[in-house]
Amino acid sequence: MAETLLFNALREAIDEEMGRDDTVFVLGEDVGVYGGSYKVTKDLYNKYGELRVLDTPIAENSFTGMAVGAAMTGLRPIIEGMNMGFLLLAFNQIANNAGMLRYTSGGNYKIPMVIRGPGGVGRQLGAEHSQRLEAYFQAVPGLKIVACSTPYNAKGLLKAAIRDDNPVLFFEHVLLYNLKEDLPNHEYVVPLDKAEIVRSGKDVTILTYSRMRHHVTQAVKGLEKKGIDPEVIDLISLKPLDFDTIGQSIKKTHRVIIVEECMKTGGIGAEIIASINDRYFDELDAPVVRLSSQDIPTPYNGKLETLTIVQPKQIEAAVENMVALKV
Amino acid sequence: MAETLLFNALREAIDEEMGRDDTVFVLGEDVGVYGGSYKVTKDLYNKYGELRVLDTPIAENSFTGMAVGAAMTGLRPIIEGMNMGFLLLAFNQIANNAGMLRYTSGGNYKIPMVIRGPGGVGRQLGAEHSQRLEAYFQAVPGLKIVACSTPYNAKGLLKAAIRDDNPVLFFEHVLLYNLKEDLPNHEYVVPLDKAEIVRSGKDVTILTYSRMRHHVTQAVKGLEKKGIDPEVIDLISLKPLDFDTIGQSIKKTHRVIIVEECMKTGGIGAEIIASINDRYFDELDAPVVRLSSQDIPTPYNGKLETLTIVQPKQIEAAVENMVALKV
Amino acid sequence: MVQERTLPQFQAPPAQISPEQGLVLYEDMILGRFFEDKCAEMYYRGKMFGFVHLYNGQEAVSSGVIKSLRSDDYVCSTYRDHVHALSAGVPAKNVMAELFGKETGCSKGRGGSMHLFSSEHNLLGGFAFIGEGIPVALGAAFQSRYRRDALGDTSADQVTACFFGDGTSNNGQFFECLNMAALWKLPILFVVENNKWAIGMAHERATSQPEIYKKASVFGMPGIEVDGMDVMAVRAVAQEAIARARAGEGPTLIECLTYRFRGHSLADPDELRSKAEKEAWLARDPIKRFEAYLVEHNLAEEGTLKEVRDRIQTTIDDALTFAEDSPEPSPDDLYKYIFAED
Amino acid sequence: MVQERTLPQFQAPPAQISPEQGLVLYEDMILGRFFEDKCAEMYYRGKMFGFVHLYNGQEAVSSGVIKSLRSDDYVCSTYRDHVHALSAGVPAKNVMAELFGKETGCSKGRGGSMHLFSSEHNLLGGFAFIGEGIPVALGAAFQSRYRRDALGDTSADQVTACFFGDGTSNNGQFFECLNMAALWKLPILFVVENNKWAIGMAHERATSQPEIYKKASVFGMPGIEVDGMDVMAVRAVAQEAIARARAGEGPTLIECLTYRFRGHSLADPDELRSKAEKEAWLARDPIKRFEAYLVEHNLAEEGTLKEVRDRIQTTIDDALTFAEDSPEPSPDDLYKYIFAED
Ligand SMILES: Cc1ncc(C[n+]2csc(CCOP(=O)(O)OP(=O)(O)O)c2C)c(N)n1
Ligand SMILES: Cc1ncc(C[n+]2csc(CCOP(=O)(O)OP(=O)(O)O)c2C)c(N)n1
Ligand SMILES: [Mg+2]
Ligand SMILES: [Mg+2]
Repeated sequence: MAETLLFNALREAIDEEMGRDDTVFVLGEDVGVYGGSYKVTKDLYNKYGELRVLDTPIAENSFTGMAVGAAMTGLRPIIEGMNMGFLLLAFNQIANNAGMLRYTSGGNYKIPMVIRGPGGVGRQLGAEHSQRLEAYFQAVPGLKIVACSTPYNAKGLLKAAIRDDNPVLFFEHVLLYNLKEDLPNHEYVVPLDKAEIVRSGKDVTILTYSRMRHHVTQAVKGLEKKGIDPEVIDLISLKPLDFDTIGQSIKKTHRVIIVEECMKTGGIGAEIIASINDRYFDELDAPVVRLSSQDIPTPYNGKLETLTIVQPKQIEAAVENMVALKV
Repeated sequence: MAETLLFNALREAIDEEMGRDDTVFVLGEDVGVYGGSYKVTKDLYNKYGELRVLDTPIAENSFTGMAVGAAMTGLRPIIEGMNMGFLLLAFNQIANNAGMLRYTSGGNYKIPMVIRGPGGVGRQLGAEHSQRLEAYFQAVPGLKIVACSTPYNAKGLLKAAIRDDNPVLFFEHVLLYNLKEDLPNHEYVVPLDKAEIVRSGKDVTILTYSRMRHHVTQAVKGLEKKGIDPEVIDLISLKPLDFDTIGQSIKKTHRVIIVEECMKTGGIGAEIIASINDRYFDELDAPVVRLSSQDIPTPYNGKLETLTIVQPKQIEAAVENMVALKV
Repeated sequence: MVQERTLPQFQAPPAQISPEQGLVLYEDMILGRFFEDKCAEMYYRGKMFGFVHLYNGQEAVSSGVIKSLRSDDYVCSTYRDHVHALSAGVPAKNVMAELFGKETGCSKGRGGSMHLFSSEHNLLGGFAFIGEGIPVALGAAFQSRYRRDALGDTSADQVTACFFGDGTSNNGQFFECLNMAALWKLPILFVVENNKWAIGMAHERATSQPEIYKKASVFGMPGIEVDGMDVMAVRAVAQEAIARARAGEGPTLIECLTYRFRGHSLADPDELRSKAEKEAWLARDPIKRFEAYLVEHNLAEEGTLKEVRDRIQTTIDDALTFAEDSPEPSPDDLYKYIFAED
Repeated sequence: MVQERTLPQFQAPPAQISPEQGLVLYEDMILGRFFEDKCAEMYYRGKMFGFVHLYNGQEAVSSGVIKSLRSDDYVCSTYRDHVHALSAGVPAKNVMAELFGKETGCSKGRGGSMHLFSSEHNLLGGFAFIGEGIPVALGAAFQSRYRRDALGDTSADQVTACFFGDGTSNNGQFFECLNMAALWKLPILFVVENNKWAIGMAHERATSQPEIYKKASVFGMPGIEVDGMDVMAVRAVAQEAIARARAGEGPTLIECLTYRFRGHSLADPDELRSKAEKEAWLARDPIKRFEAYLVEHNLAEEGTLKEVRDRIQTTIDDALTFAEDSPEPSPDDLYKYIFAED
């Protein structure tokens, strides 16, 4: 076991996969000589050379399309979005080509590629650097969308994403890179499509992902003291959603709270509620509660920013409220 | 009253608004000399000249950003997306600048602009020309999203959108341009934020928009014969949703069916169901039924394409089924 | 109408080509022409749907470039892709079947006219959106270099030919990719088919500098202007660029001055191009011109050429029968091909 | 390190500038420098957050260009925008307050360092994403032409100055906008601040042709290279370009060779740039150089310059006090400014 920071866990995943399969390569802005803005590719340039750790010009749309072409012809690119928000400039390549080309080509090509990097609301980074693209991309067919949240799952999921033969949007969170955890010394892979039960419980199901998992964990401490026993599920896979795990939990608790960092309108939570409505309407004892970020561009001011995203206290209150209504 | 084709109704709206306010101008590919791919700007080039009906190079991201800059400095641009799908290339300008800039600038600038053009699934146009961008854009803060469906509302809504001081994404449907309707001779404007009650009824609320309104209308004919009395609401405003109108209907019928052309995952219907869950959970007698397109890129083959989008028969069956369960 | 650009002169010495090679080119151009004529017929008879963009008039470009490639090289096209696919070796019957949306189509009926693909023939697409194929082609070219220089596979000397139009050369992806291709010396040909129009937009109204080949200069890349109505000229230029690319000397931008003999798509009323302009270019029909060249230089006799035309007519007729008789995709397969595992 | 480009020589005759104008430039450069130094101090003392990109070293560009504009002209910047905002006339206290996220900030505390706006000063932004400001600037320039030529307002001769970096000149929006600006003869200056680096990416590693000003040529636009460490040189070039733009003669691309004296942002460890390179450029400090010029040509005495520095120091101190004392935005206003009506 070795105590590992999340960014290093990601680095290990990339390093191991590049060692294992020489068609795997990384491209993006400052991934090479600079070692990546958050050091996820540190020193890999020296180890693997300038073609396998390719520093690109600032041309997101074209280097993303280039990765699609490389994937179609047998390589396995990993794109680092220096900040995932910058990939808005590559929306067309991600949606039409990474996402849809396999289908439109009638199966002629597969597109094994990973698009990864930091998303989410950081600390006063301003609106454009505080995006939660999962909401914008979730409707695109053909994409898998994954969000990691701990060093352990970050490493195992990234390895799985690199091995997957499909395009995977892989979200890291700008405020989680320095999380620490003991990681196994042996190799492991975490499946992309399985939600993680963070805490088993019976009173209410809390569905969350990425950084909000940690806000939930904080809230749970307070709730436990009050004798409340929530089940916490980290979705991991934002598309497709793991409704085996989610459904089992709902059948047990009959109450759901979603805690997400994306904006409310058209967010991941919206799709979850709609899917629960489709599948488990009769299991619900109460409306699902949706705790999302405010529907606004993230303000720079620290206090407004804090108000914009869901805080542990709000989660605690929402759970308490829901449980109280049960009685 | 004059019988008017939908594309001409849009043309009249633009012509009238350009006549009324000389800061209004149109830009896009082939809007000028060619008169627009669907003839929505036919002859306006001759009437208003090359600056007010500006033919642009094929550079969606930049001409959209240019429109943002023009709007910030006092003009009122109308962008025609020759096909709305092409605006995926302008996603960054639409989201970060059209949508968010006013907020991020702390109110320094307003951005009165309309982005309009044909969306939706046409007849065997292939995946990329059959997009339903409303799902991709609904989470962007600061945008209004509107879908027109008849010559009457197309004209009145477009006039309202042009007069609105905010960025409006305005969806037309590629298969509705030749709809005919008698339009009033007097000037009129249709509010952007009001859903339209197409048919009053008591048994079930059908929420729909754009071309699916017409599929619903067809289904209703069959339903009426069977003595079923549905309420049909054309959402018109996809963001924000008009929950006054929707809510009143739910309180009356207690049953909701959504018929949409966008894909199921992360679509408009997902947000509607989530919002109904938030607001009217206790009013529902049954889970909301979501009839959406299949979650796939639109296949070219005509039969598969037909299977991909919701057909009137399916709507009829879903309503019948829902009403039957009531008994 | 603005002043027409003077087409660069090219005198092909007959020794440049063997009779066999001459017939390969001829057959390819005829195949392209007859195929497209059949598409037009089918469309107007209401048997083919969607947006259909024909290539008539531009055949010298597809044949001149693609027939100079090796079969393991890559081709990347646009929505005007039927003829590039044919030149790349995709059988006419599978292209025709695709246009009929059949399971036997090269994209299994899922793609249609603007989305032709064939991994077997290294045809990367069929891209319906302007410019989006350019980065994809760049990726294929990068892949060749990667295999050669990062993986040490000396046989990885494949070249990628990327086709697009004059209108597309105003799009950012064009410039971004010129830069990366030159920076990394990628084995790629950027082939601009300058047919003077982007739907209804005259090239001169869309660009501040109509000579597209010159844009290469500011990326440190050779840019060449060629008479796109002369297959021998295109071939000569392409061969040189391919040799450079294969030798690891990097990309070339080739601007082919050409013309489409039909409207932008079969739905385009084509009202803006002047009669005089159309006639001037029709007079340069690349097929007629090449026929004259072959006969004049004793590379082929008229009888042989007629045989080619007859054979190709049969190919097209067979392709049509094949397409019409082929099955539709099964409704059960609606969800097939979304993921690699399907 | 690759061979340094030779900076173009420029000998400014003293008569080019009056003592008053000289002091305006000097004051503006000092303001920029002192402001940024204060930001660094505040950031390292943990009083300022987010990504903060400083402008030290590049002052001659902002002052040389923006101080040559009229107050009704437009300025468009990037995330490295503090000094452009100051040159454009946004009071230091409102910029500082913005960096503290206060309600009195020029963007009401909503924007922060990378999103400075001031409609009052025709500052269009503050754009955090690479290249996205270029089209917006183009829109402002289009607007001027529209008012003049479509609406017949002869007073509408405003010019727009658009700033961005070397790294950004590889982005598609740069090229797309050069084309449209030249095509429509828009009154705009594209000012590239080539500081040799895009974060950790050396310019030569990102572009196949490092001389950015040359790229103008293929758009039929004048492109000019200027010593970006010499405010007189920048000013001369800017004045000419502004005059051309104002006269309706179209855009100019100006490449200013310059250098940032600090890391990319205050979070950047700045480990990649060599000591030798940094020293060579520090020796060209545009402020020191301009001081020498002013004194040498008897345009100002050292004492006057010191007075300016003292006065600006006070301005900065006041700005800081103002920023610190200003109120935070009210939580009740969280939803304000989303729509025009709010
Ligand atoms: C991103 C995008 N924008 C616009 C279009 C619509 N469109 C299709 S073809 C075309 C003109 C292209 O002209 P050119 O590049 O010269 O190629 P040509 O059709 O002449 O072969 C346009 C604007 C598109 N398909 N994709
Ligand atoms: C679209 C986009 N991609 C990437 C970034 C991250 N980024 C911020 S600054 C920068 C380098 C820009 O370099 P240059 O244009 O030379 O300007 P400089 O910072 O040197 O002033 C990068 C890559 C961004 N902000 N936006
Ligand atoms: Mg063309
Ligand atoms: Mg730079």
